[in-house]
Amino acid sequence: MIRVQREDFDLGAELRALSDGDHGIGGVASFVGLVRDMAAGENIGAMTLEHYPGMTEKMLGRIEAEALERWPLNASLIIHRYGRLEPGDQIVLVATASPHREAALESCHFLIDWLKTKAPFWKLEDTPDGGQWVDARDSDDEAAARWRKQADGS
Amino acid sequence: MIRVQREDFDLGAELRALSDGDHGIGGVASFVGLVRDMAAGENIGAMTLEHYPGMTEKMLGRIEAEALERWPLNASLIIHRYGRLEPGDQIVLVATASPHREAALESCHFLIDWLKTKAPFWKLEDTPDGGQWVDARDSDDEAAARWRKQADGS
Amino acid sequence: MKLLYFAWLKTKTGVSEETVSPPAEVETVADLLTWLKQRGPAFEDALADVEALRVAVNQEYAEMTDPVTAGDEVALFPPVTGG
Amino acid sequence: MKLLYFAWLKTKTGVSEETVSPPAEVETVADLLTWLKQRGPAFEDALADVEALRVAVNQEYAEMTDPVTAGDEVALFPPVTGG
Repeated sequence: MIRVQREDFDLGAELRALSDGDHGIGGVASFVGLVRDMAAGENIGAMTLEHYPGMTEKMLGRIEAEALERWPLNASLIIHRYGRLEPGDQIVLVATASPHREAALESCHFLIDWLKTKAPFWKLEDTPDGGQWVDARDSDDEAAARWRKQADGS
Repeated sequence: MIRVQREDFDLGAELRALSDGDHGIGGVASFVGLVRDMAAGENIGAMTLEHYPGMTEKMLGRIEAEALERWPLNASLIIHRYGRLEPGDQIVLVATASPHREAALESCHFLIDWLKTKAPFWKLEDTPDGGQWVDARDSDDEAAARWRKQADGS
Repeated sequence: MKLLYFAWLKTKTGVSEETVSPPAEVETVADLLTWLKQRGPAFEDALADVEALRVAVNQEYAEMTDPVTAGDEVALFPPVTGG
Repeated sequence: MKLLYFAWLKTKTGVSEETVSPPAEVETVADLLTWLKQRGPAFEDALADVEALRVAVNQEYAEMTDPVTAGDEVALFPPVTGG
Protein backbone atom coordinates (compact mmCIF):
# COMPACT_ATOMS: atom_id res chain seq x y z
CA MET A 1 0.00 0.00 0.00
CA ILE A 2 1.14 3.52 -0.91
CA ARG A 3 0.26 6.74 0.89
CA VAL A 4 1.52 10.24 0.15
CA GLN A 5 0.26 12.63 2.79
CA ARG A 6 0.88 15.84 4.67
CA GLU A 7 -0.25 14.43 8.05
CA ASP A 8 1.90 12.46 10.46
CA PHE A 9 1.32 8.72 10.89
CA ASP A 10 1.05 6.42 13.91
CA LEU A 11 3.99 4.06 13.50
CA GLY A 12 2.75 1.42 15.95
CA ALA A 13 -0.75 1.34 14.45
CA GLU A 14 0.59 1.13 10.89
CA LEU A 15 2.92 -1.77 11.69
CA ARG A 16 0.23 -3.58 13.64
CA ALA A 17 -2.23 -3.21 10.76
CA LEU A 18 0.34 -4.63 8.35
CA SER A 19 0.45 -8.05 10.00
CA ASP A 20 -2.89 -8.06 11.79
CA GLY A 21 -4.81 -11.28 11.31
CA ASP A 22 -2.27 -12.88 8.95
CA HIS A 23 -0.63 -15.67 10.95
CA GLY A 24 1.47 -16.71 7.97
CA ILE A 25 3.73 -13.71 8.61
CA GLY A 26 6.96 -14.54 10.43
CA GLY A 27 8.61 -11.14 10.36
CA VAL A 28 7.94 -7.45 9.80
CA ALA A 29 10.84 -5.18 8.83
CA SER A 30 10.51 -1.43 8.85
CA PHE A 31 12.46 1.74 8.32
CA VAL A 32 11.39 5.19 9.48
CA GLY A 33 13.16 8.29 8.22
CA LEU A 34 13.27 11.25 10.61
CA VAL A 35 14.17 14.91 10.17
CA ARG A 36 17.65 15.44 11.59
CA ASP A 37 18.60 18.80 13.02
CA MET A 38 22.08 18.40 11.64
CA ALA A 39 22.55 17.70 7.95
CA ALA A 40 25.99 17.79 6.35
CA GLY A 41 27.37 19.71 9.29
CA GLU A 42 24.84 22.53 9.20
CA ASN A 43 22.23 23.10 11.82
CA ILE A 44 18.81 23.06 10.27
CA GLY A 45 15.66 24.12 11.99
CA ALA A 46 13.03 22.58 9.76
CA MET A 47 12.50 21.57 6.18
CA THR A 48 9.82 21.58 3.52
CA LEU A 49 9.32 18.53 1.35
CA GLU A 50 8.09 19.29 -2.14
CA HIS A 51 6.80 16.52 -4.37
CA TYR A 52 5.34 15.90 -7.82
CA PRO A 53 1.74 14.82 -7.20
CA GLY A 54 0.77 12.01 -9.52
CA MET A 55 4.27 10.95 -10.47
CA THR A 56 5.10 10.35 -6.82
CA GLU A 57 2.28 7.84 -6.40
CA LYS A 58 3.16 6.25 -9.74
CA MET A 59 6.82 5.75 -8.80
CA LEU A 60 6.07 4.53 -5.28
CA GLY A 61 3.52 2.08 -6.68
CA ARG A 62 6.06 0.79 -9.18
CA ILE A 63 8.78 0.42 -6.54
CA GLU A 64 6.38 -1.52 -4.35
CA ALA A 65 5.29 -3.76 -7.26
CA GLU A 66 8.96 -4.48 -7.97
CA ALA A 67 9.50 -5.57 -4.34
CA LEU A 68 6.39 -7.75 -4.39
CA GLU A 69 7.73 -9.44 -7.52
CA ARG A 70 11.19 -10.07 -6.12
CA TRP A 71 10.34 -11.26 -2.61
CA PRO A 72 7.57 -13.38 -1.09
CA LEU A 73 5.73 -10.64 0.81
CA ASN A 74 2.37 -10.89 2.53
CA ALA A 75 2.09 -7.13 2.86
CA SER A 76 4.01 -3.93 2.25
CA LEU A 77 3.52 -0.27 3.07
CA ILE A 78 5.11 2.97 1.99
CA ILE A 79 4.04 6.24 3.59
CA HIS A 80 5.82 9.41 2.50
CA ARG A 81 4.99 12.82 3.88
CA TYR A 82 5.34 16.22 2.21
CA GLY A 83 5.06 19.80 3.42
CA ARG A 84 6.77 21.43 6.38
CA LEU A 85 8.52 19.15 8.89
CA GLU A 86 10.38 19.89 12.11
CA PRO A 87 13.46 18.10 13.51
CA GLY A 88 12.42 14.73 14.95
CA ASP A 89 9.36 14.50 12.68
CA GLN A 90 8.72 11.30 10.74
CA ILE A 91 9.29 11.72 6.97
CA VAL A 92 8.85 8.26 5.55
CA LEU A 93 7.87 4.75 6.58
CA VAL A 94 8.70 1.62 4.64
CA ALA A 95 7.52 -1.71 6.03
CA THR A 96 7.36 -5.25 4.67
CA ALA A 97 5.89 -8.46 6.07
CA SER A 98 6.89 -11.94 4.96
CA PRO A 99 6.90 -15.53 6.18
CA HIS A 100 10.71 -15.23 6.02
CA ARG A 101 13.03 -12.92 7.92
CA GLU A 102 15.48 -12.37 5.07
CA ALA A 103 12.73 -11.48 2.59
CA ALA A 104 11.27 -8.88 4.96
CA LEU A 105 14.66 -7.33 5.77
CA GLU A 106 15.98 -7.26 2.21
CA SER A 107 12.81 -5.93 0.60
CA CYS A 108 12.54 -3.17 3.22
CA HIS A 109 16.13 -2.15 2.49
CA PHE A 110 15.46 -2.31 -1.26
CA LEU A 111 12.35 -0.15 -0.99
CA ILE A 112 13.98 2.69 0.90
CA ASP A 113 17.10 2.62 -1.31
CA TRP A 114 15.06 2.79 -4.52
CA LEU A 115 12.64 5.33 -3.16
CA LYS A 116 15.58 7.62 -2.39
CA THR A 117 16.61 7.76 -6.06
CA LYS A 118 13.26 7.34 -7.87
CA ALA A 119 10.48 9.03 -5.92
CA PRO A 120 10.12 12.71 -6.91
CA PHE A 121 10.56 14.48 -3.57
CA TRP A 122 12.87 17.41 -2.86
CA LYS A 123 14.01 18.72 0.50
CA LEU A 124 14.27 22.45 1.14
CA GLU A 125 16.12 22.96 4.41
CA ASP A 126 15.81 26.04 6.60
CA THR A 127 19.37 27.12 7.34
CA PRO A 128 20.79 30.22 9.01
CA ASP A 129 21.40 31.46 5.41
CA GLY A 130 17.79 30.82 4.31
CA GLY A 131 16.18 27.97 2.39
CA GLN A 132 18.65 25.54 0.80
CA TRP A 133 17.67 22.81 -1.64
CA VAL A 134 19.37 19.60 -0.53
CA ASP A 135 21.75 18.10 -3.09
CA ALA A 136 21.31 14.48 -4.11
CA ARG A 137 24.02 12.23 -2.73
CA ASP A 138 26.12 9.87 -4.84
CA SER A 139 25.88 7.36 -2.01
CA ASP A 140 22.13 7.11 -2.62
CA ASP A 141 22.70 6.24 -6.28
CA GLU A 142 25.25 3.64 -5.25
CA ALA A 143 22.87 2.12 -2.71
CA ALA A 144 20.16 1.80 -5.36
CA ALA A 145 22.62 0.46 -7.94
CA ARG A 146 23.52 -2.37 -5.59
CA TRP A 147 20.01 -3.79 -6.02
CA ARG A 148 20.19 -3.39 -9.80
CA LYS A 149 23.35 -5.51 -9.89
CA GLN A 150 21.70 -8.20 -7.83
CA ALA A 151 18.78 -8.30 -10.26
CA ASP A 152 21.18 -8.76 -13.19
CA GLY A 153 22.89 -11.58 -11.34
CA SER A 154 26.24 -9.83 -11.79
CA MET B 1 19.17 -1.87 25.62
CA ILE B 2 18.39 -5.54 26.25
CA ARG B 3 15.19 -6.99 27.66
CA VAL B 4 14.27 -10.65 28.13
CA GLN B 5 10.69 -10.94 29.26
CA ARG B 6 7.58 -13.07 29.32
CA GLU B 7 5.20 -10.13 28.68
CA ASP B 8 4.30 -8.70 25.30
CA PHE B 9 5.68 -5.30 24.25
CA ASP B 10 4.12 -2.22 22.64
CA LEU B 11 5.95 -1.92 19.33
CA GLY B 12 4.96 1.69 18.65
CA ALA B 13 5.88 2.87 22.13
CA GLU B 14 9.23 1.05 22.03
CA LEU B 15 10.21 2.53 18.67
CA ARG B 16 9.09 5.99 19.70
CA ALA B 17 11.12 5.79 22.90
CA LEU B 18 14.20 4.77 20.90
CA SER B 19 14.43 8.05 18.99
CA ASP B 20 12.51 10.35 21.33
CA GLY B 21 14.25 13.64 21.93
CA ASP B 22 17.35 12.79 19.88
CA HIS B 23 17.16 14.95 16.76
CA GLY B 24 20.48 13.65 15.51
CA ILE B 25 18.73 10.42 14.46
CA GLY B 26 17.93 10.21 10.75
CA GLY B 27 16.53 6.69 10.63
CA VAL B 28 15.15 3.89 12.77
CA ALA B 29 15.23 0.34 11.41
CA SER B 30 13.37 -2.47 13.10
CA PHE B 31 12.53 -6.13 12.78
CA VAL B 32 9.74 -7.89 14.65
CA GLY B 33 9.55 -11.67 14.66
CA LEU B 34 6.05 -13.17 14.92
CA VAL B 35 4.78 -16.67 15.66
CA ARG B 36 3.70 -18.24 12.36
CA ASP B 37 0.96 -20.84 12.35
CA MET B 38 2.77 -22.69 9.62
CA ALA B 39 6.37 -23.75 10.14
CA ALA B 40 8.13 -26.04 7.68
CA GLY B 41 4.80 -27.13 6.22
CA GLU B 42 3.21 -28.17 9.51
CA ASN B 43 0.36 -26.40 11.15
CA ILE B 44 1.31 -25.34 14.63
CA GLY B 45 -1.07 -24.01 17.22
CA ALA B 46 1.29 -22.35 19.64
CA MET B 47 4.83 -22.61 20.89
CA THR B 48 6.83 -22.34 24.07
CA LEU B 49 10.14 -20.50 24.06
CA GLU B 50 12.65 -21.84 26.55
CA HIS B 51 15.78 -19.86 27.35
CA TYR B 52 18.90 -19.97 29.49
CA PRO B 53 18.48 -17.16 32.01
CA GLY B 54 21.74 -15.31 32.54
CA MET B 55 23.49 -16.53 29.41
CA THR B 56 20.69 -15.08 27.28
CA GLU B 57 21.21 -11.58 28.65
CA LYS B 58 24.99 -12.01 28.38
CA MET B 59 24.82 -13.02 24.71
CA LEU B 60 22.28 -10.35 23.77
CA GLY B 61 24.38 -7.71 25.51
CA ARG B 62 27.46 -8.87 23.63
CA ILE B 63 25.66 -8.88 20.26
CA GLU B 64 24.41 -5.37 20.92
CA ALA B 65 27.89 -4.18 21.96
CA GLU B 66 29.27 -5.64 18.73
CA ALA B 67 26.71 -3.67 16.68
CA LEU B 68 27.46 -0.45 18.59
CA GLU B 69 31.13 -0.94 17.80
CA ARG B 70 30.61 -1.59 14.09
CA TRP B 71 28.05 1.09 13.26
CA PRO B 72 27.45 4.69 14.37
CA LEU B 73 24.27 4.10 16.39
CA ASN B 74 22.52 6.57 18.67
CA ALA B 75 20.37 3.83 20.21
CA SER B 76 19.58 0.16 19.94
CA LEU B 77 17.04 -2.18 21.47
CA ILE B 78 16.61 -5.93 21.65
CA ILE B 79 13.51 -7.39 23.31
CA HIS B 80 13.13 -11.18 23.29
CA ARG B 81 10.20 -12.96 24.87
CA TYR B 82 10.05 -16.43 26.39
CA GLY B 83 7.24 -18.69 27.58
CA ARG B 84 4.07 -19.68 25.76
CA LEU B 85 3.20 -17.77 22.57
CA GLU B 86 0.26 -18.05 20.19
CA PRO B 87 0.25 -17.58 16.39
CA GLY B 88 0.50 -13.89 15.57
CA ASP B 89 2.24 -13.08 18.86
CA GLN B 90 5.39 -10.97 18.84
CA ILE B 91 8.53 -12.99 19.73
CA VAL B 92 11.38 -10.59 19.26
CA LEU B 93 12.07 -6.94 18.46
CA VAL B 94 15.35 -5.60 17.18
CA ALA B 95 15.63 -1.87 16.50
CA THR B 96 18.49 0.50 15.76
CA ALA B 97 18.65 4.27 15.37
CA SER B 98 21.40 6.13 13.54
CA PRO B 99 22.10 9.42 11.80
CA HIS B 100 22.52 7.30 8.66
CA ARG B 101 20.02 5.07 6.90
CA GLU B 102 22.50 2.38 5.88
CA ALA B 103 23.91 2.06 9.40
CA ALA B 104 20.44 1.60 10.89
CA LEU B 105 19.36 -0.95 8.27
CA GLU B 106 22.57 -2.97 8.30
CA SER B 107 22.97 -3.10 12.07
CA CYS B 108 19.33 -4.19 12.49
CA HIS B 109 19.88 -6.99 9.99
CA PHE B 110 23.13 -7.95 11.72
CA LEU B 111 21.52 -8.06 15.17
CA ILE B 112 18.69 -10.39 14.19
CA ASP B 113 21.00 -12.66 12.17
CA TRP B 114 23.47 -13.02 15.04
CA LEU B 115 20.80 -13.35 17.67
CA LYS B 116 19.36 -16.28 15.71
CA THR B 117 22.59 -18.28 16.07
CA LYS B 118 23.98 -17.02 19.39
CA ALA B 119 21.17 -16.29 21.82
CA PRO B 120 20.20 -19.39 23.85
CA PHE B 121 16.49 -19.75 23.04
CA TRP B 122 14.74 -22.91 21.91
CA LYS B 123 11.31 -23.23 20.34
CA LEU B 124 8.98 -26.08 21.30
CA GLU B 125 6.11 -26.13 18.82
CA ASP B 126 2.69 -27.60 19.54
CA THR B 127 1.93 -29.89 16.61
CA PRO B 128 -0.85 -32.40 16.00
CA ASP B 129 1.74 -35.03 17.09
CA GLY B 130 2.58 -33.20 20.34
CA GLY B 131 5.45 -30.90 21.31
CA GLN B 132 8.30 -30.77 18.76
CA TRP B 133 11.62 -29.04 19.35
CA VAL B 134 12.39 -26.90 16.33
CA ASP B 135 15.60 -27.82 14.51
CA ALA B 136 18.19 -25.13 13.86
CA ARG B 137 18.40 -24.13 10.21
CA ASP B 138 21.60 -24.06 8.19
CA SER B 139 20.32 -20.87 6.55
CA ASP B 140 20.55 -19.12 9.92
CA ASP B 141 24.21 -20.09 10.26
CA GLU B 142 24.85 -18.86 6.73
CA ALA B 143 23.11 -15.56 7.42
CA ALA B 144 25.26 -15.00 10.51
CA ALA B 145 28.43 -16.08 8.70
CA ARG B 146 27.89 -13.38 6.10
CA TRP B 147 28.51 -10.74 8.77
CA ARG B 148 31.62 -12.54 9.98
CA LYS B 149 33.09 -12.42 6.47
CA GLN B 150 32.40 -8.72 6.24
CA ALA B 151 34.19 -8.16 9.52
CA ASP B 152 37.24 -10.07 8.24
CA GLY B 153 37.22 -7.98 5.09
CA SER B 154 37.19 -11.17 2.99
CA MET C 1 2.42 21.07 -23.88
CA LYS C 2 2.29 21.39 -20.10
CA LEU C 3 5.55 22.14 -18.31
CA LEU C 4 6.17 21.65 -14.59
CA TYR C 5 9.19 22.89 -12.63
CA PHE C 6 10.20 21.59 -9.19
CA ALA C 7 12.70 22.48 -6.46
CA TRP C 8 15.43 24.89 -7.63
CA LEU C 9 14.22 24.65 -11.23
CA LYS C 10 11.11 26.39 -10.00
CA THR C 11 13.06 28.87 -7.86
CA LYS C 12 15.47 29.81 -10.66
CA THR C 13 12.93 30.10 -13.47
CA GLY C 14 10.28 31.64 -11.28
CA VAL C 15 7.72 29.32 -12.90
CA SER C 16 6.02 26.33 -11.35
CA GLU C 17 3.68 25.43 -14.18
CA GLU C 18 3.02 26.74 -17.68
CA THR C 19 1.51 25.71 -20.99
CA VAL C 20 3.73 26.23 -24.03
CA SER C 21 3.55 25.60 -27.76
CA PRO C 22 7.08 24.91 -28.98
CA PRO C 23 7.74 25.09 -32.74
CA ALA C 24 7.48 21.92 -34.83
CA GLU C 25 11.25 21.33 -34.86
CA VAL C 26 11.15 20.58 -31.11
CA GLU C 27 10.90 16.81 -31.33
CA THR C 28 12.94 15.54 -28.35
CA VAL C 29 13.64 16.38 -24.71
CA ALA C 30 16.99 17.84 -25.79
CA ASP C 31 15.26 20.04 -28.41
CA LEU C 32 12.83 21.27 -25.78
CA LEU C 33 15.62 22.23 -23.37
CA THR C 34 17.46 24.10 -26.13
CA TRP C 35 14.29 25.97 -27.03
CA LEU C 36 13.53 26.79 -23.38
CA LYS C 37 17.02 28.22 -22.82
CA GLN C 38 16.37 30.85 -25.50
CA ARG C 39 13.49 32.28 -23.49
CA GLY C 40 15.71 34.48 -21.32
CA PRO C 41 18.59 34.56 -18.83
CA ALA C 42 16.60 32.92 -15.98
CA PHE C 43 15.91 29.87 -18.13
CA GLU C 44 19.40 29.86 -19.57
CA ASP C 45 20.83 29.85 -16.06
CA ALA C 46 18.43 27.22 -14.67
CA LEU C 47 18.98 24.83 -17.58
CA ALA C 48 22.71 25.49 -18.04
CA ASP C 49 23.88 22.19 -16.53
CA VAL C 50 21.97 19.38 -18.23
CA GLU C 51 23.73 16.81 -16.03
CA ALA C 52 22.06 18.32 -12.97
CA LEU C 53 18.60 18.03 -14.56
CA ARG C 54 16.07 15.24 -14.56
CA VAL C 55 13.18 15.20 -17.00
CA ALA C 56 9.92 13.29 -16.81
CA VAL C 57 7.54 13.01 -19.77
CA ASN C 58 4.02 12.09 -18.75
CA GLN C 59 5.33 11.22 -15.27
CA GLU C 60 7.98 8.79 -16.56
CA TYR C 61 11.72 9.47 -16.37
CA ALA C 62 12.92 10.39 -19.86
CA GLU C 63 16.25 10.55 -21.70
CA MET C 64 17.46 13.49 -23.79
CA THR C 65 16.66 11.60 -26.98
CA ASP C 66 13.08 10.70 -25.99
CA PRO C 67 10.31 12.36 -28.06
CA VAL C 68 8.02 15.09 -26.78
CA THR C 69 4.70 16.01 -28.40
CA ALA C 70 2.09 18.71 -28.01
CA GLY C 71 -0.14 16.86 -25.53
CA ASP C 72 2.67 15.84 -23.16
CA GLU C 73 3.19 16.82 -19.54
CA VAL C 74 6.92 17.50 -19.19
CA ALA C 75 8.47 18.03 -15.77
CA LEU C 76 11.94 19.47 -15.08
CA PHE C 77 13.59 18.92 -11.71
CA PRO C 78 16.89 18.19 -9.97
CA PRO C 79 17.83 14.67 -8.78
CA VAL C 80 15.38 13.62 -6.08
CA THR C 81 16.21 13.92 -2.36
CA GLY C 82 13.26 12.45 -0.46
CA GLY C 83 13.11 9.57 1.98
CA MET D 1 30.04 -28.71 39.11
CA LYS D 2 26.60 -27.49 38.15
CA LEU D 3 25.04 -28.99 35.01
CA LEU D 4 22.12 -27.48 33.09
CA TYR D 5 20.16 -29.16 30.30
CA PHE D 6 17.93 -27.32 27.83
CA ALA D 7 15.40 -28.21 25.11
CA TRP D 8 15.59 -31.86 24.02
CA LEU D 9 18.68 -32.44 26.12
CA LYS D 10 16.43 -31.87 29.10
CA THR D 11 13.60 -33.96 27.65
CA LYS D 12 15.84 -36.91 26.79
CA THR D 13 17.86 -36.99 30.01
CA GLY D 14 14.89 -36.12 32.20
CA VAL D 15 17.15 -33.67 34.07
CA SER D 16 17.04 -29.89 33.92
CA GLU D 17 19.65 -29.12 36.54
CA GLU D 18 22.00 -31.17 38.74
CA THR D 19 25.21 -30.88 40.73
CA VAL D 20 27.86 -33.50 39.96
CA SER D 21 31.38 -34.33 41.08
CA PRO D 22 33.18 -35.93 38.13
CA PRO D 23 36.45 -37.80 38.85
CA ALA D 24 39.74 -35.95 38.55
CA GLU D 25 40.48 -37.30 35.04
CA VAL D 26 37.56 -35.25 33.66
CA GLU D 27 39.53 -32.22 32.52
CA THR D 28 37.80 -31.06 29.32
CA VAL D 29 34.32 -30.71 27.87
CA ALA D 30 34.93 -33.88 25.85
CA ASP D 31 35.93 -35.76 29.01
CA LEU D 32 32.80 -34.58 30.75
CA LEU D 33 30.55 -35.78 27.90
CA THR D 34 32.26 -39.17 27.88
CA TRP D 35 31.79 -39.49 31.63
CA LEU D 36 28.12 -38.40 31.44
CA LYS D 37 27.37 -41.00 28.76
CA GLN D 38 28.34 -43.76 31.19
CA ARG D 39 25.58 -42.75 33.56
CA GLY D 40 22.89 -44.73 31.76
CA PRO D 41 21.01 -45.25 28.50
CA ALA D 42 19.10 -41.91 28.69
CA PHE D 43 22.36 -39.98 28.83
CA GLU D 44 24.03 -42.21 26.26
CA ASP D 45 21.13 -41.56 23.88
CA ALA D 46 20.91 -37.81 24.54
CA LEU D 47 24.66 -37.28 24.11
CA ALA D 48 25.16 -39.75 21.24
CA ASP D 49 25.57 -37.13 18.51
CA VAL D 50 28.17 -34.64 19.66
CA GLU D 51 27.71 -32.62 16.44
CA ALA D 52 24.12 -31.88 17.51
CA LEU D 53 25.25 -30.56 20.90
CA ARG D 54 26.30 -27.14 22.06
CA VAL D 55 28.12 -26.66 25.35
CA ALA D 56 28.50 -23.50 27.41
CA VAL D 57 30.94 -23.25 30.32
CA ASN D 58 30.09 -20.44 32.71
CA GLN D 59 27.64 -19.06 30.11
CA GLU D 60 30.24 -18.90 27.32
CA TYR D 61 30.17 -21.16 24.27
CA ALA D 62 32.88 -23.79 24.70
CA GLU D 63 34.80 -26.19 22.45
CA MET D 64 35.32 -29.90 23.16
CA THR D 65 38.93 -29.21 24.18
CA ASP D 66 38.10 -26.40 26.62
CA PRO D 67 38.77 -27.16 30.32
CA VAL D 68 36.09 -27.76 32.95
CA THR D 69 36.66 -27.50 36.67
CA ALA D 70 34.73 -28.25 39.83
CA GLY D 71 33.20 -24.81 40.31
CA ASP D 72 31.97 -24.44 36.71
CA GLU D 73 28.41 -24.09 35.46
CA VAL D 74 28.20 -26.29 32.36
CA ALA D 75 25.14 -26.17 30.10
CA LEU D 76 24.24 -28.71 27.42
CA PHE D 77 21.77 -27.79 24.68
CA PRO D 78 20.99 -28.13 20.97
CA PRO D 79 21.75 -25.35 18.45
CA VAL D 80 19.65 -22.33 19.32
CA THR D 81 16.36 -21.57 17.54
CA GLY D 82 15.08 -18.27 18.94
CA GLY D 83 14.35 -15.00 17.21
